[in-house]
Amino acid sequence: MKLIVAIIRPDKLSDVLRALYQSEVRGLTVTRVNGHGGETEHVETYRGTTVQMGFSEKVRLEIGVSDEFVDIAVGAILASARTGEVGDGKIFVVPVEKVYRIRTGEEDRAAVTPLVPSDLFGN
Amino acid sequence: MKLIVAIIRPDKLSDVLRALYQSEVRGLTVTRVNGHGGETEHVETYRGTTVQMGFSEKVRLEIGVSDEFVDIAVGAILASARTGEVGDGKIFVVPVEKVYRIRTGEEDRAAVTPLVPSDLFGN
Amino acid sequence: MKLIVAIIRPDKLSDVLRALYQSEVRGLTVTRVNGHGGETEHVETYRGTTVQMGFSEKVRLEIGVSDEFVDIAVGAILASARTGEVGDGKIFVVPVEKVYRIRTGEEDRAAVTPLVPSDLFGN
Amino acid sequence: MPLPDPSGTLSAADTTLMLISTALVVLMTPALAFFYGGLVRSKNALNTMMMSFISLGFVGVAWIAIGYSLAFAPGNGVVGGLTSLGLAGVGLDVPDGSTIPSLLFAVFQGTFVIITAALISGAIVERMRFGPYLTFITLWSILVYAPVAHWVWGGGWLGGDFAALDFAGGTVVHINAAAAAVVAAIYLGPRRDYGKQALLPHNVPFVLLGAGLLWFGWFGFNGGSALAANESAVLAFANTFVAPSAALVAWALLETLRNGKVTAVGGATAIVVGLVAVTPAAGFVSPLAAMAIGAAGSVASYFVILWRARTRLDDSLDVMAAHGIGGLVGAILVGVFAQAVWGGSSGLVDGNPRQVLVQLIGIVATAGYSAVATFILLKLINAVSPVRAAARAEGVGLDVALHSEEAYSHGEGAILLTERDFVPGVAVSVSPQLSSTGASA
Amino acid sequence: MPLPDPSGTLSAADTTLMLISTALVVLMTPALAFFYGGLVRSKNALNTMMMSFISLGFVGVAWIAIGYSLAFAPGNGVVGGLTSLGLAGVGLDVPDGSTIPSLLFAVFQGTFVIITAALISGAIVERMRFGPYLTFITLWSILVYAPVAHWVWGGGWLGGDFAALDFAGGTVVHINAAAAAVVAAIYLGPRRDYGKQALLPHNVPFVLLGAGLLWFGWFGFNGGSALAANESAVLAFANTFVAPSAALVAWALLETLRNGKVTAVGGATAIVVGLVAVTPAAGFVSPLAAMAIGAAGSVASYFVILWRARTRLDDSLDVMAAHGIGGLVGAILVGVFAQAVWGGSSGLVDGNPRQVLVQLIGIVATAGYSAVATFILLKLINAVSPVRAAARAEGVGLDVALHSEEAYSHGEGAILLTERDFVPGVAVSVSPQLSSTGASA
Amino acid sequence: MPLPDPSGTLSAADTTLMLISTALVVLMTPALAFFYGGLVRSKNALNTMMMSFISLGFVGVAWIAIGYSLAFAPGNGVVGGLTSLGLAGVGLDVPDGSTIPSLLFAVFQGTFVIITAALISGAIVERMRFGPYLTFITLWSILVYAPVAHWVWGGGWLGGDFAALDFAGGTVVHINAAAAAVVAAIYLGPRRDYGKQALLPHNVPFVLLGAGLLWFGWFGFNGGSALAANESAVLAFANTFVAPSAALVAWALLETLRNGKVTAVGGATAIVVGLVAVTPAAGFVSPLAAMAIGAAGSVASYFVILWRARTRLDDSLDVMAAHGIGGLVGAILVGVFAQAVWGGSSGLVDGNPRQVLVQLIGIVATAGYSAVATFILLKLINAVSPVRAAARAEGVGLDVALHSEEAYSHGEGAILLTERDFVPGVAVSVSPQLSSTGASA
Ligand SMILES: Nc1ncnc2c1ncn2[C@@H]1O[C@H](COP(=O)(O)OP(=O)(O)O)[C@@H](O)[C@H]1O
Ligand SMILES: Nc1ncnc2c1ncn2[C@@H]1O[C@H](COP(=O)(O)OP(=O)(O)O)[C@@H](O)[C@H]1O
Ligand SMILES: Nc1ncnc2c1ncn2[C@@H]1O[C@H](COP(=O)(O)OP(=O)(O)O)[C@@H](O)[C@H]1O
Repeated sequence: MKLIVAIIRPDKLSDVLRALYQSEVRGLTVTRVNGHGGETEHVETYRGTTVQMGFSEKVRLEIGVSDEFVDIAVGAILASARTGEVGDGKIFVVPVEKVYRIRTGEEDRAAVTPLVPSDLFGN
Repeated sequence: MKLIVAIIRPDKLSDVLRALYQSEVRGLTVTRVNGHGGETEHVETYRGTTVQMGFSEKVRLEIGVSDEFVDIAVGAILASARTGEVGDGKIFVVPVEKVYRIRTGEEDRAAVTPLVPSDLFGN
Repeated sequence: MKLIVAIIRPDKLSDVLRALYQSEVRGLTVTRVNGHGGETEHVETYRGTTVQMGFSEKVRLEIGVSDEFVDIAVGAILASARTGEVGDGKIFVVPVEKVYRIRTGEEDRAAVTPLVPSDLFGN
Repeated sequence: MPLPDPSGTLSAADTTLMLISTALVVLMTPALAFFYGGLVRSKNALNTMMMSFISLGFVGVAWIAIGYSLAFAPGNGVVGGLTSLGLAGVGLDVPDGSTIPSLLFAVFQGTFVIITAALISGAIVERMRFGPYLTFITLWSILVYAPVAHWVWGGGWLGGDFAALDFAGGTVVHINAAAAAVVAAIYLGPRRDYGKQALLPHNVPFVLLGAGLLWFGWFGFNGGSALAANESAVLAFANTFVAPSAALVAWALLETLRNGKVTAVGGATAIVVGLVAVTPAAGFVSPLAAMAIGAAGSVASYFVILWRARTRLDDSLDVMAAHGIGGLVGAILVGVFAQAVWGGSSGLVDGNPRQVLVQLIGIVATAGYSAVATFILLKLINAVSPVRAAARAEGVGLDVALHSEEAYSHGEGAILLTERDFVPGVAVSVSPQLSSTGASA
Repeated sequence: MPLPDPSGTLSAADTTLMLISTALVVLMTPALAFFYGGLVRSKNALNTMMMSFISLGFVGVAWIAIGYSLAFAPGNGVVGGLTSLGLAGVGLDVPDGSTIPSLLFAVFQGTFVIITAALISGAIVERMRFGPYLTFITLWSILVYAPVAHWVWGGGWLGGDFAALDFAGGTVVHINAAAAAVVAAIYLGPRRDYGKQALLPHNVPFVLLGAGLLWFGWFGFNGGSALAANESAVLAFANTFVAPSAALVAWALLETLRNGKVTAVGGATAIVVGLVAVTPAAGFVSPLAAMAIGAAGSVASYFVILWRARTRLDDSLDVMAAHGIGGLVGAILVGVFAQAVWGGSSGLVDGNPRQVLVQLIGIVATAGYSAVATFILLKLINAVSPVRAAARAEGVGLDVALHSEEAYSHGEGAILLTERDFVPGVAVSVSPQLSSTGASA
Repeated sequence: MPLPDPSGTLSAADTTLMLISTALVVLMTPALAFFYGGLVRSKNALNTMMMSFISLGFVGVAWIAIGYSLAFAPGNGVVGGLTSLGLAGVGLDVPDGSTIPSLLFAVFQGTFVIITAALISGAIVERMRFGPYLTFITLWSILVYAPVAHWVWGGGWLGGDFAALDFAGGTVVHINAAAAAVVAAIYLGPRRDYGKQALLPHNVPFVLLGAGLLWFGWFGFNGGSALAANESAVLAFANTFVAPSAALVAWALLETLRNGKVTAVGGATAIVVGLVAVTPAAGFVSPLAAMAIGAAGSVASYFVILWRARTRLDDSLDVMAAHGIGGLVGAILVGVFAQAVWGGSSGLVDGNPRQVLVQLIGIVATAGYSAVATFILLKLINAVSPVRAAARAEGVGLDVALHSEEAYSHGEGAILLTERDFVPGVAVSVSPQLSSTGASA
């Protein structure tokens, strides 16, 4: 099991979600974050005060996957989040020892394996 | 040392905090996140524009624990965060190589071991 | 490769950024989070309702570094984020299996190695 | 005050005051939307605000269609007649004894019923279905507000010789709304997480904005109730200025004594309570008496709010404590402090203890009728369509569940549906990309 | 209405009404800023708001300097003269036949041109450079608004014997602005992510606040257009109250029928549409007719908005649907419902079908002139300096890109630049710590 | 202006104007709360807003109790008498020579002192304890504002034959408040992170809202200062419209020249500065002169703000630059541009250079007295209870530390305390679950 942590541009989120969906990667969590990297910084002015903004808005994805999905997911993100300009972001692949699905207590693979559609419509 | 990352429902946060407290797990960090999983999506309408909202609000807990507390903490979360409906969330247990308490520089176990109450009242 | 996750006080962020910069650590992602630890809790009152606020505002830093930078970065954070009062926060060092730079597809060390300035000005 | 004989002369100055006052009272309903909307959680902000805004539509139209006639057309002691349905005969003529066109009087009064109906919503936020709410306030404005307005101002039994004093609506507006609010809160039951979770105001600046705009609009509410730019209007304006001032001071001192801290939500509440308390008295009592009334209302409301929060009565935004208790204090104290020299008939301090009794009768009659009628109305509506929102709707928030909107949206993860994608009711199965994710995740 | 002979007598009451009305219309432009500002994404909130606010500066000054003269100084049927440039001769005297000083008339009219110019911005938010926008609305106010105002109100060909009815600006303000808005939206082209991403309102409470304040200010807009505290003003106020009520009801019923849900953005829109529709008719038709006009405008706008959203026409905040269609419905229906007994000349219901034709001519002339002139103006400005923002600016948001500000800022990661650090234009290379990080990261 | 002999006749029109003007000025204090509140960090938003709101309570009550008498009751050249304490003798009679009841005059003036005291807070936000602040502005309103108002308007030495021109309070309100603000900022010292961290406005839309509502309210402030619906009021309204327009244009051009960008915070500031600058001149100068004054104030304030931000003077929201410099420019230029033909006495352009000197004397006397008295007051208050908030309170923010509230709350992690749990002062030790976590974590 791995946790894929990806920092991407907010305006690429839709594209990345679509790419992940097409790669059959299901389930993820996103956070609004601020990133600092090689991006050009901008200056803001509020009356007498001038400040330099060192951060750009980013979105952080966190995706738990079973091992065979790691390369697929990473590939999907790499392909869909790229613009080629500085600031496209990073992907980190972190090892995970255990995963649980809270609803059922299922563990590991079973915890991140998608529901089959019928399960959902049962709800 | 492990880092427990749990994605739960916002309205279960109080219950989870209580359960963790009763399991003597101390110290955690929470983040407001958006999750995408098997939850039913809802449609929003703004004048002529209709959109489908693929995310639900979730809360992300991050809890650094020493190894013997992992099962206790996971158990507490599993028990208290469950509603049985799709969308209850996931728990990831991530290995940690080193932990530091910034205030003292203490490392690892000592860094996540709770203060004794008297320490606090000394402040 | 390691991911350094640090929870610090918001008003220490500027100092920490400066210290990291001086240690030549480049690139990081920050998130606004709420922390619960040994901090004194405060009570809020809204008309008849009295509540106890168990969380304090914190900032979470996430810094991907190559192995030789771990101690440097941790040292910089420890030195610059400390006030000595309860609530200074924690640092977790998490192993990472793989890092990608989305813009170029570069991996691992290359993915977190800073641009040389000329690269930037080329943009 | 039925206004039949069109032989009056228009006073341009009185007309100007009444026109501006009308506009000011219209503003009070959006102001209330912010006062209430800031106090709820963000997931219910729009629903709460719309509970006020929608009154500007449905209750306004109902007033023009029916309510005005029931309140002000000639009738008996209990209710007005049907001769002015659809504002029939209400035009630009100035009735005998008045100085403004009857149409202006009708719309000025229309602004009152709108805010009164909206006030009720504070007791039942975060849990009522919108259609039933809409139906409820519309019917309530016709069946409860109109008759009560008739009793006091339209030639009914409480006005005239009986002479209950209610300058701008302490009884008709505030006690009336508060009685309905309590019944509605009980009938609907508490929010599902009431008493378990902390339900905190999501935007206190909005609460302050609402209080500020309410105060501003209230000058039209009280001042315009003089119906002319005369000494009575001046007194009403002055008292609308000093009473909330005194209420704010009293509240701040109380909070300081008890907690050592003055709160913003408390301050905003104090302003509203001071305004409520002075409403029935505005044109009848001296400024010092108005300050006393404001301060007394403030103290009374303060303790009732504290008490209420410890009960199972989820009068969520304390309509009863603010408008009921504030209105009660004002309606009784106007019977105490009214002085002929300030334009009122004589109250207790002028040697007329009977007036206090008259006031009490007015209060009891209004509150009683409003409570009973509200209960029956809700029961009837509930029989047709449930008034209470489903647990799931309450959980995700009424904005998304009942209005398909969010108050504050970042647009992240929102997938634009084009005409092809969108089949209402089967949303889950149609969106090509992400929604199918949903279906199979 | 050229006002030359200073032999009138000041009416204190009329003057009071007009003073307050002026203040009310001034408030409408900030109100519009919130109505529009809430509807865009937060990264463009300030730019959108400033598109309205800046009109209070540049268009206001242009009106005093030139516009007033072109609109109201004696001229020919097409445009006024230059005798009142810089308000020359416009002072505290009361012109013959009037009851208020000519200066008051001039500033009251000035508040109209400011809001009219600001209305256009709704069609072109989130993508226009600020300098060209500023230039555009300033020139537009002089070259388009002033002549059109002259046609209808300043003694030009549409008023006088021709007698197009436009009480408070259905044609001059709303159709005029909407025609310009459509042309501007087409000329600029859609936002780069229009039709691809969901572009959602970032703050719906602000939209409601804007709608509430607009309604409040509109009482001055319509009521003040009577220019005196008389029956006409009363009717205009009353209709400004009942028409949006009816529009809100109509919209809510439509939404309920079609989606089962009443939306807050819809409700706010309905209020504005009702106000727009009644504007040309306010002082000419009965309250029931005003309600019909409000409801008709609401229904028409509703369907046009639905249709527009499916096209490639990125009239982003639906200026055309709200102000164009609303204004159209009002301008035609005033020709239908105007009645001599309510103060208008006779319309269709009074047996004068010609009036509808007259109205149509007024609409076509205004929309046509405005559209053509807007196109030429934008073309000229674009030749000097591009009107469209760069892709990168659109991406990061116009607030940061064009104003160096953020609407909501946490201050995290903001490095204070002291005088030494700061060399404008070379920002990247100077900040001692973090910015150099930027340079080498 | 002491108003003794009750033989005047009430003018309904004048009364209407003054009533509405009073309501408008009341609105200015909430407006200021938003202007200031948007400019601070969110952790201090409520405290900053409450610094304005609380003035509506304490300063209002102090004015009724004492201030009015010290300002307007017959006295000597320096201060009024004590005959009108508690508004004694101030009722609905119309004094000889006036056309409005003396009570109306008293409350209209009361709205002025409230906003003046609140203005000071802008210099000392984010670091002052609330109790001492409250005490300070209350005493200041009695001991500083009332005498100064007496000097200029109440029959004191600056008015009458000496004839300093101050139409609506350039000196009494703005210079007075700004002098106090500077002294208070110096006395309290800068915020602990001033000059180290970037302290950014947390909600610029609120700043714009505040500016918009301030402009609206200011029509009552300046227009109402004519005390009658006459030519003077018309001129004051017109100038209140054109001066901020010109100020906004001047500021936007300056910003464009210097940075190529027009900012929203700058625009909002320009509006306020234009309003301040025209305040002393509103009823005395031509509209073109008013525009010149607005623009001049704008330019002067712009550069002073730039300069101030580089100093250690933490006049946090630039009260000195906006109100001091704006007021100074206006107070001097009214001495230049006042013309008898526009209703003022003659200024420099009318051949009376002495007037400029008179203006300067008024400015120096007011600023000097205000500065010294403010210093003494703060020193005395500080001796009783420290005026400066603790470092820890400044760190977590004054909203939580001093008011136990948050402006924007999500409710996460908030544990509801029931009566049993809650022992004030020992909070840490009582909550059964989470708080004990706190105690032992
Ligand atoms: N070492 C790092 N650790 C964590 N996040 C990083 C790191 N480096 C970059 N980021 C994140 O990635 C974003 C883009 O990175 P940057 O280095 O500017 O671009 P690029 O990857 O195109 O060279 C940053 O804004 C930041 O959020
Ligand atoms: N693979 C995953 N990686 C990260 N977060 C996930 C993953 N799957 C689900 N989540 C998070 O858990 C939440 C609930 O998951 P979901 O699969 O819908 O429910 P359930 O666990 O009940 O089947 C999601 O909203 C998302 O935040
Ligand atoms: N075990 C933990 N796991 C994750 N975050 C923690 C943990 N313990 C503390 N934190 C974070 O660190 C912050 C400060 O911790 P705390 O224990 O109060 O202070 P100190 O480290 O000074 O003893 C908390 O607010 C929380 O955000």
